Amino acid sequence: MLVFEKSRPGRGCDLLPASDVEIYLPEEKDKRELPLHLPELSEGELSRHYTELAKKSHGVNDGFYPLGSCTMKYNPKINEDMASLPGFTEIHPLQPEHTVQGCLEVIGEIENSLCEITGMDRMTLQPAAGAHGEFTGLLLIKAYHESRNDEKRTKILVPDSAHGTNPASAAMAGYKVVSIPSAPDGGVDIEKLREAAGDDVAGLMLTNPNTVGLFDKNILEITNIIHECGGLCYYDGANLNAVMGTVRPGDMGFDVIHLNLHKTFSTPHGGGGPGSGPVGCKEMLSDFLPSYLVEGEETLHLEKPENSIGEMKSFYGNFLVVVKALTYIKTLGREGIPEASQNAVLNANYMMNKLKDLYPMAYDEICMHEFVMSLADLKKNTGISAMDIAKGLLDDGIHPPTMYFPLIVDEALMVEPTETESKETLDDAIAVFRKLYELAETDPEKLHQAPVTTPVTRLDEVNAARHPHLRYEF
Amino acid sequence: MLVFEKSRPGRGCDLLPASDVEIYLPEEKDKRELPLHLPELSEGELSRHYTELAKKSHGVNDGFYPLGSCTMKYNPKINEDMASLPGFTEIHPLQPEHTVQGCLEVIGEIENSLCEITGMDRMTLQPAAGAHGEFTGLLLIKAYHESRNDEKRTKILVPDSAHGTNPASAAMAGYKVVSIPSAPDGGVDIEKLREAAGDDVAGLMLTNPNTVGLFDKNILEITNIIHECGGLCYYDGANLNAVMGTVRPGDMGFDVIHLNLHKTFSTPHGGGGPGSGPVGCKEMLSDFLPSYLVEGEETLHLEKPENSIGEMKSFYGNFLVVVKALTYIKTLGREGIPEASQNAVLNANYMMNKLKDLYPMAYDEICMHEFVMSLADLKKNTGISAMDIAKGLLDDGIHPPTMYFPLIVDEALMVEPTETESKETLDDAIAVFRKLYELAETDPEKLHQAPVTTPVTRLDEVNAARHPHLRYEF
Amino acid sequence: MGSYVPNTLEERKKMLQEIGYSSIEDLFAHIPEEVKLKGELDIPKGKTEFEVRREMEQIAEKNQVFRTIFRGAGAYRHFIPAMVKNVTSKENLLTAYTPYQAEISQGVLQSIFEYQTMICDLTGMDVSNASVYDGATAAAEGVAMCQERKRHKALISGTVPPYVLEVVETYCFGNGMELEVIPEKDGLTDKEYLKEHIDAQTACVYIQHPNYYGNLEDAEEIGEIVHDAGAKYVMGVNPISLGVIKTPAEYGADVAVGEGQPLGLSLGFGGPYLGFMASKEAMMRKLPGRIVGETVDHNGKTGYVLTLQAREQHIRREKASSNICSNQALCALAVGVYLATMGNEGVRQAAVLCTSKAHYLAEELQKIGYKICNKAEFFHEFVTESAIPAEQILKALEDKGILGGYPLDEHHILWCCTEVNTKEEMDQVIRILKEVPAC
Amino acid sequence: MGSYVPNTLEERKKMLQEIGYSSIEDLFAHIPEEVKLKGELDIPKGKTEFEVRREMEQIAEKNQVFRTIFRGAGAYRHFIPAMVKNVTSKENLLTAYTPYQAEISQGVLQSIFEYQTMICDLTGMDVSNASVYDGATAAAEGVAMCQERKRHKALISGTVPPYVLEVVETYCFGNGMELEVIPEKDGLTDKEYLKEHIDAQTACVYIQHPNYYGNLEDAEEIGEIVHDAGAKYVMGVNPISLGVIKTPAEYGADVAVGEGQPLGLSLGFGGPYLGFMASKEAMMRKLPGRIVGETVDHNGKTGYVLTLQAREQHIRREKASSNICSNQALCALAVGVYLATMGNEGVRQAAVLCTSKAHYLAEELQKIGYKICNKAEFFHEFVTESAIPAEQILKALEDKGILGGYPLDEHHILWCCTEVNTKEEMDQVIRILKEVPAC
Repeated sequence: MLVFEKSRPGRGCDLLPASDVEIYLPEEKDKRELPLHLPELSEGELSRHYTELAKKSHGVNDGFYPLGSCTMKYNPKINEDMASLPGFTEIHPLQPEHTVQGCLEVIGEIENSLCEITGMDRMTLQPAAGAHGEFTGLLLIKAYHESRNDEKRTKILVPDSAHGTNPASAAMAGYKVVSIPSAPDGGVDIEKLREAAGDDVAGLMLTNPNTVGLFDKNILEITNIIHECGGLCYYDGANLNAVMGTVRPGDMGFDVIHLNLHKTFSTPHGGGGPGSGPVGCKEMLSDFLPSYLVEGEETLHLEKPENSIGEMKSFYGNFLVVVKALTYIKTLGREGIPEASQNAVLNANYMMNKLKDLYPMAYDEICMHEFVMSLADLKKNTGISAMDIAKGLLDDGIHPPTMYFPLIVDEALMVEPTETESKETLDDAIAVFRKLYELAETDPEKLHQAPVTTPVTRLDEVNAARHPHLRYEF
Repeated sequence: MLVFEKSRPGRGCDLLPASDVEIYLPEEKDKRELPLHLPELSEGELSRHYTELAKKSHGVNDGFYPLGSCTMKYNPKINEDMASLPGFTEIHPLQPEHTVQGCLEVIGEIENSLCEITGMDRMTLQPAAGAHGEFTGLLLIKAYHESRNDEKRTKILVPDSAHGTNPASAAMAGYKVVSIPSAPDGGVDIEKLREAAGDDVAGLMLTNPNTVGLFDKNILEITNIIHECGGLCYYDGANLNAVMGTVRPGDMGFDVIHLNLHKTFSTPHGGGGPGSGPVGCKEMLSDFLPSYLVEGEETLHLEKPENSIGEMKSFYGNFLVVVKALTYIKTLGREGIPEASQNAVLNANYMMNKLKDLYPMAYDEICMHEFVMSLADLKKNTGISAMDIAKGLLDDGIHPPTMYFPLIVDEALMVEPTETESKETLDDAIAVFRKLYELAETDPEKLHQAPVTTPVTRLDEVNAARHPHLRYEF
Repeated sequence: MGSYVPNTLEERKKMLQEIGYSSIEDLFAHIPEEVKLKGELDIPKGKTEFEVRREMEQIAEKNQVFRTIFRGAGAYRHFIPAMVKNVTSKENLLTAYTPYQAEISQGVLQSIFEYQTMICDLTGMDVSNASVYDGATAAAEGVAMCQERKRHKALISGTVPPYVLEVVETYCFGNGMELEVIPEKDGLTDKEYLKEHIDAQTACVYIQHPNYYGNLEDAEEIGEIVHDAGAKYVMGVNPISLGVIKTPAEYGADVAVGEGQPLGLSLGFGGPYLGFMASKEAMMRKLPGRIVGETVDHNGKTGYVLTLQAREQHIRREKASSNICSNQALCALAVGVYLATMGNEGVRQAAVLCTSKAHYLAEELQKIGYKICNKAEFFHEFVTESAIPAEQILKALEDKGILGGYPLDEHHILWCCTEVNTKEEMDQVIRILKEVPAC
Repeated sequence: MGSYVPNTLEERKKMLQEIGYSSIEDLFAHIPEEVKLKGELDIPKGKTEFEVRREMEQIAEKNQVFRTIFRGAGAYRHFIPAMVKNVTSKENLLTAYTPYQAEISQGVLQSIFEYQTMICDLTGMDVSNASVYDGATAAAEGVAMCQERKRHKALISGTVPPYVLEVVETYCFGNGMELEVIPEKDGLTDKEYLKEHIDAQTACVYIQHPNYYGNLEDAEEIGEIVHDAGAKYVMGVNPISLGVIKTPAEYGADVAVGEGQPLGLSLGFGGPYLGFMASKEAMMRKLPGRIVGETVDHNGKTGYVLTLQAREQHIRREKASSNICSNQALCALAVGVYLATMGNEGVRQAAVLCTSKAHYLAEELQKIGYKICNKAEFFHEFVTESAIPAEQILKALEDKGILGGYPLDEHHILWCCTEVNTKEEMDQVIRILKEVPAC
C-alpha cells in the first residue's frame, strides 16, 4: 500500500516548534494556493511503512548478487560509520578553506591513491556517477582538441560491445558515434578500428577487460592506433575491479578514465545511487579538469585549473561517497587492492568452469572478473530464455546476473561474482544454476512461472510503458 | 544455520593492529590451554548472517504487537539517536563528578518527572528491570521494618492474579508469600485481605489497574487495611500506562513502586532486555534507597542515602535506557503523558467492544489499557485453545496477546493494544480475530496447524526441556 | 591490512586446483607482460579497522563544525527528522542496485514512485523522474530537454547561482546549445532584456525562484513572455519555499527543477545531494533519467517497474535523451521520508519559519546599520551591504563559532536563515556585529 | 508537544461513539474521585523533536568525553567493531519482546543460542544462561544459586571489586545467606584465612580473576581448597582475559560469571551492561534466568525455544530460583556479534595487547618513580603508589584530556590499559607525569 493510501488528515509528527519571531508571509501574489497532499501519518505508522518497503527490497546484504558489470561487492560497515561523522556531514561546502582542511585532505588523499592505482596524473572527484564521468572525460577530450584548434575531430569510436552509456555520453558531448564491431574473440576488431581511425576521430572509448569479461590482448596496439591518428583514449572504469595492481589504464595507453567508486571501491549503490564517478587524466589534460583540485602541502586549498571545462555539478562531487571509498582504500591498501582484484578474477573463473559443461560460454577462455554465457541454444531447445533462468534464480534468493548484455551475445547472462563471495556461496549458486538448467529441460513451464516466492510475480512492463502511470492520483 | 556452521578456519576480519609495545604473555601456569572455537567469518558473511537473523524476528516495527502486560508501544527514533550521542556512550562511570554533569542531569531530571507522575518523593534509577525493581522495593520495605526493630513481619501479601515476579521477588527478599484470592469482579477480595492483614505482614504487592485490566475501586480501602496493620504497600508499575495523569500510585496509598521504562516509557525491549526498573518511594523510605541519588542545584553530585540498602547492581542503572526514557518524557511532557494513557485505554476499550460479541470477556466492563478474554467455551466447543488462536494470528502478521495469564482466567488471552496503534490497525486486527473465531468453528484442524507462514512451525517445547540442548557442540 | 575476501589462501588454492590452475598468476598470464605493473602500487599499506577509524576520525576533526550557520547560497542546513537516517540505513535499501529485477525490488521502486508523486505534488507538475545528480545538473538537463530541431538557444537569467550557470554552460559546451545570459537588474531578471532577446530560436528560458539573492522574480510575467515567444519555461525552485510560495505550475512553468538537498539531506560538504525534475505531461517523454511506473503482475497485483526506458541510453545508446544512468535513489528515499514525516503541516511550517526568521534577521541587521539590498520580496536569503569589510564581519562571527553569510564581494554578504536558526542565535549575531568596528 | 498517538481527535471521538461513549472521561469515570489527580502533572510541557534534540545534545555536551582513558575498575573502553552497532540497530531485533512466540522469534532465539555457545566456549563451562543484568548481579546470582539446605554461608574474597561485594551483600540481605569476607593479603585472597574459615556450612567461595587490583589469584589452589570442603567454587572472570588466561573451567570452577561489557558494549556511564553466567552441567537447573534450547518443529526442522522454564518465576512463582525475568538480550546480541567478528584470533589478540600495554605502562611508570604494588602476575590493571597525591596526578592528566587511573586512596591509583591505548598515549602520560612536582 502506498504511503498516501495510509495517510489520514490531521495525523503527523511533531517536529518543529512555533516561531520565536514574528510570522512573515509572502505577498498574496506569490502565495501558494495549490493544496498540498503530502502524507499525514504518525511516526509509528511511517516506521512500519518503511520497514515494509525494506522487506520488499533485496540488497547485497541479503544474498549473492552476481550482477555483471555492476560489481556488487560487500559494503563494509566502517565505511558507513565514517561517512556519518558530524565532522563530514555537517560541513557547509562554502565554508572558509581553513575550516575544511579535513575535507580537502580526503579529496587530496583519494586523488593520490586513485591516480596511482590507475596510472593517471590528476583526478577530479566532481562527477557524480559513471555516466557523468564519461561525459566529463569526453569534454576533456573536446577541450583538448579545441585548445589545439583541431576542430575537425567530430567522431568518437565506440565498440559495439560497449556499455550503452558510452555512445550516449559521446552524443551528449556533441560527438558523432562510430560503432566498431567486435572481432570473433570478443575483442576490438583491429582492422575495423584501423579503418575508422582518421583525423576526424576525437577519441576511442574502451573498457578493458571488456564487457564480455576478456582482457583485450591487443590493447597497446589499439591505443597506439588511436594516438597515431591524433585521437585520445578513454577508459571506461566499470571493469577496473578485474585488474587493480596488475594493469593500470595509464600504462595501457589511456589518456582519460572514469572510475565507479560505487562499484570498484565498495560504496553501496543505494538502489540506484548516489554513486561517484571520478575522472582521471594524464598531465596534458589536467589543465582542463572541471571544478577544483586540492593543492598545497601543509595548508590545503582548492584551485581551479586554468583552462577548466567548468563545473559538472555543484560543489565537489558526492563527497560523503568519496569518504566511504577512501575508508575502503585505507583499509585494503597496497596489498589488499590487488588481492581484491585477484580474487574477483578467481571467483569468476571458478564459477565459469563449474558451469561451462552445461551453460555454453560466449567465449570459452580465461575470463577476468566476469563471464558471459549464451542461452541461445537452451532457448531454441526448451523455450527457456535468459530471462526465465534469471527469474528462476529469484526463488532461490539469488539476484540474477545482468540479462541481455552485452548486445553482441545472444540470450546473454553476464555473471560477476566479485571477490567478497565465499566458495560456499559460489558452490550454492552453481548448484542452483545447474538445477535450473535441469528444470528447463524437464519442466520448462514451471520456470516460465518463476518467480513465485517474491512479493509480486513478473510484472507487465509493456503495459507500464504503454499507459504510463507515474504517480499516485489524489 | 548457526554462525558456527558457517565458520571456516582462517577466515576473519582485520580489526586490531600489531602491538606497538613489547609482547607480554602470562606465565605458563596461567596460560589458557583450552582451544577457542569462536566463529571465523569474513565481515560480509557475518553481515548476511545477522541480516538473516533479523529477518526471522518480529518487532513492534514489523506489525501490531498487542502483548498484554508488556506495553509494546512504538519506540521513537529520536530516543535511539539521543542514546547514541558520544557525550553519553563514551562516559566512564567512574569519571570525576565535574566531568559527568550531563549524566547527572539526566538522572536528576528523570527522577523529578517520574516522581511527579507517580506521586513519589524520591526514586532510584539503579534497578535494571521490573523484577529487579520489585526486589529492590521489597528490600526497602525490609530495611524499613528492620530499622524500626519490627522483626516479626515475615509475610508479603500477593493477589493470586499477580505477575509471577511478585511472589518470586518476595521470596528473594526472604519473605513468606501469602496469596490473596481475587473477588469475582477480579479485584482484591477485601474480606480475605482483612483476614490476612496482621502484625506479621510486611507489605502488600499490587498492581492497579490489575492484571485483568480493571481498576480496583477499593484501592484506598485496600491500602488502608495494609497501613493499619503496619504494613507497606508496593505498587507494581507494569500497568502504569493506563493511568498516567489520571491517578498516581502515591495518591492511592502506595509507599513504594517500580516502573518499567521499557514498557511505559517507550524504550525498546531488545528481544528481552535491557530494560530499566526505577524504584520510587515515599519520603520515609528514601533513606534506604540503594546506590546514589543526584543532589545539588548548580553543581550536581551523587550522594548515597545514609541507611542505604546498598548496591543493587554496579554503577547507576541502565543509563542509556534512561536517556531514551527521558527523551520520551521531554517529548510528551505535561499534556502528552496523560494523552498516551487516555488513548491506551480508548484503544483497549474499542477493541474489547468490537470483539466481545464473539470472544467472551473475563470481565465485561470498562477495561483500562488491556483486557482479558477467556476462550474456555471455545475450547470446549471446538477444541481450539487460546494457544491455537494465538498461533493463527501469526499467519496474519500479528503478534499474539499474552497467553494463559492471568492464571485466574481459564484459556486467557490478554490484549494490550497500546496508544500508538491507529484505528485501522485495530480494525484490521479485530477482523483477523473474528476470522479466526469463524475458522475455529468451521475448520479447527487448519487452526491446529497454524502457523504455516513462519520460518518454523510450532516447536516441540516439551522435548526441548526434556533433553536440553543448550549450546552448539563443536 | 584489511581484507573483505572470505576465502583463505588454502581455499583459494583449492579452488584454483579444482579448475585446473596452480596459481592466481595463471589467470593473469594471458595479459601481455608489457602492460603489467612492475612491482607494487605506491599507496600506503592496508590498515585494520581500528587504525582506519582513528585516522578518519582525526581527518574529520580537522574540519570545523559550526554550531550555528547563516550561510546558504545553494546548500542549506535544515532540521532533519530522525526517521530519515533510520530509513536510509536499512541495508536492504542501502545495498541494492538499480531495481532491474522488479520482483525483488518493490521496496525501492515503490519508494521512488512515492517520491515522484511527492515531487509532483510539491511543484504542481504532472510528471517527475526518479531524480538526477543535483540541482545544478537538473537545471542543465532541464534546459537540454527543451532543445528542439529549430530551437537550440537557451536564455538563462543572471540571477541564478553562479555554479548553476556554470554547469549549464558546461552541458551546453557539450551538446552545442547556444547559451545567453539575461542580465540581472536590481537583483532580478531583466525582463526588458528578455523581451528583446527571446526569439524563434529560443528553446527555453531558465530562471531560479527564489533567485540567488533570495528574491522572488516576477515569475508569472516572465512565463508569459516566454510562452508568447513559443519557448519553454524552465524554473529552478527551492523546494522548501514551496511550502508557502506559489508552485512553478502556478507560475506557468513547463519544467520545474531544483536542488533537493534542503529536503532531509545533510550538508556533507556538497554531496551527495539530489536534483529533482518535473514537467508537464506533454514533455513526459523528454524527461531524462529513470522513471518508475505502476503496473500489475501476472496475478493482477499492483507493482512498480522502471518504465519509459525507450528514452534511455541502454536501449537507445547515442540517441538517448541523456546519458544519465544512475539516479540518486537513496537520496530520493531520504527526500520521500522527509516529506512524509514532515507532512503538509511540517513543510508549510518550515517554509514559514525560514522566511519569518530571515525577515527578522534582515530587520535587526538593518537596525544596526546594514543596508538590505533586496528590493523585491525575498524568501529566506537576502543580501546586505556594509562599509565594514565582509571578511571582518565574518571573522568576528567565526570567532564565536558562527558561520555567517556568504561573502559575495568585499562589502556584500548573502545571508540565509532556516527554521533551525533561533531568535537567540540571531540576537547573538547582532550583539557580535555591534562590536565590529566600522574599519 | 510531541505525540505518538496516531488517531486524531475526530477519530478518537468516532471510536468512542462507536462503542457507546461520548468522551474519554467516560472511560475513567469508574475510578473513585478521591484518588484522581486534580489538575495537571507538574512536569515541563512537551516539546517537538527539534527542541528535544537540542536539549538532549546540550545535556550530553556537559559531559567530558575523554579521548584517552586509563581507567577500568569494572568498566572498560575497548575497541568495538562497526558490525556491533550495525546489528543491534536492526529494528526487528531491537523492538522485539522476550521471544515467547518462538515461531516469529527465531532470530532472537538463535542469537541467544549462539551467545550461550560462545560464553561456554570462552569460559570452558558446559551451560550458559541468556545473560543477566551485569557482572555484579551475576556474581550475586552465582552465589545465590549455590545455596543448599545445609549450606547457606558464602565466602567472598576481599579482592573483588567493592561494588561487586556490595551487590552480593544486598542480595544476601534479601535471601538471608550468611556472608563472610576473606581478607586481602598482598593484593590476593588470603588462602590461609580461607582454609581456616571454610566449613560444612559453606555453600560457595567467590573470587574474581583477575581481581580488583589486576592480580591473578592462585585460582587453582583456591579451587582445591573449596572443593575439599565440599563447597562450590564460583569465579568472576574478565572475559577479555580469557583470550590468554586460563578459563574458570581449567581452574576448576563450578560456576563462572562476569561482566560482559568489555565484549562490545560502550561505557555508557555504567549501563546497560551484561552479566554472563555459566556452570558445569550438574548445576544446569540451578542457573537462574532465561535459557534457550534447540528443538525441532512439527516438520522436523531445527528451531530454538526458551526452555527449562520450570525454574522460572512465571511458572514457579515464589519457588523460582530467581525472580529474574528479562535478560539483557540486546546486549547478548552485541556480545555475540563482537565475539563472532573478533573471532579466535581477535579475542586472543585483544587479550595479548591489553596485558602487553599494561606491562609497558607499569614499567614506564616505575622508571619515573612510581611504585608498582602488584606482587603477583597482573593482567591489564595494576596499582601504583606514589608520594605525589593521586588527585594531583590525575588533575595533570585531565588537563590534557586524559582520564588517568582510578584513585583507590590518597596515594594509590588503579591503572588500566586496553588494546585501544597506544604507545604514544602512554608515552604522553609519562611525559606529563614527569612534570608533576612531588608535592
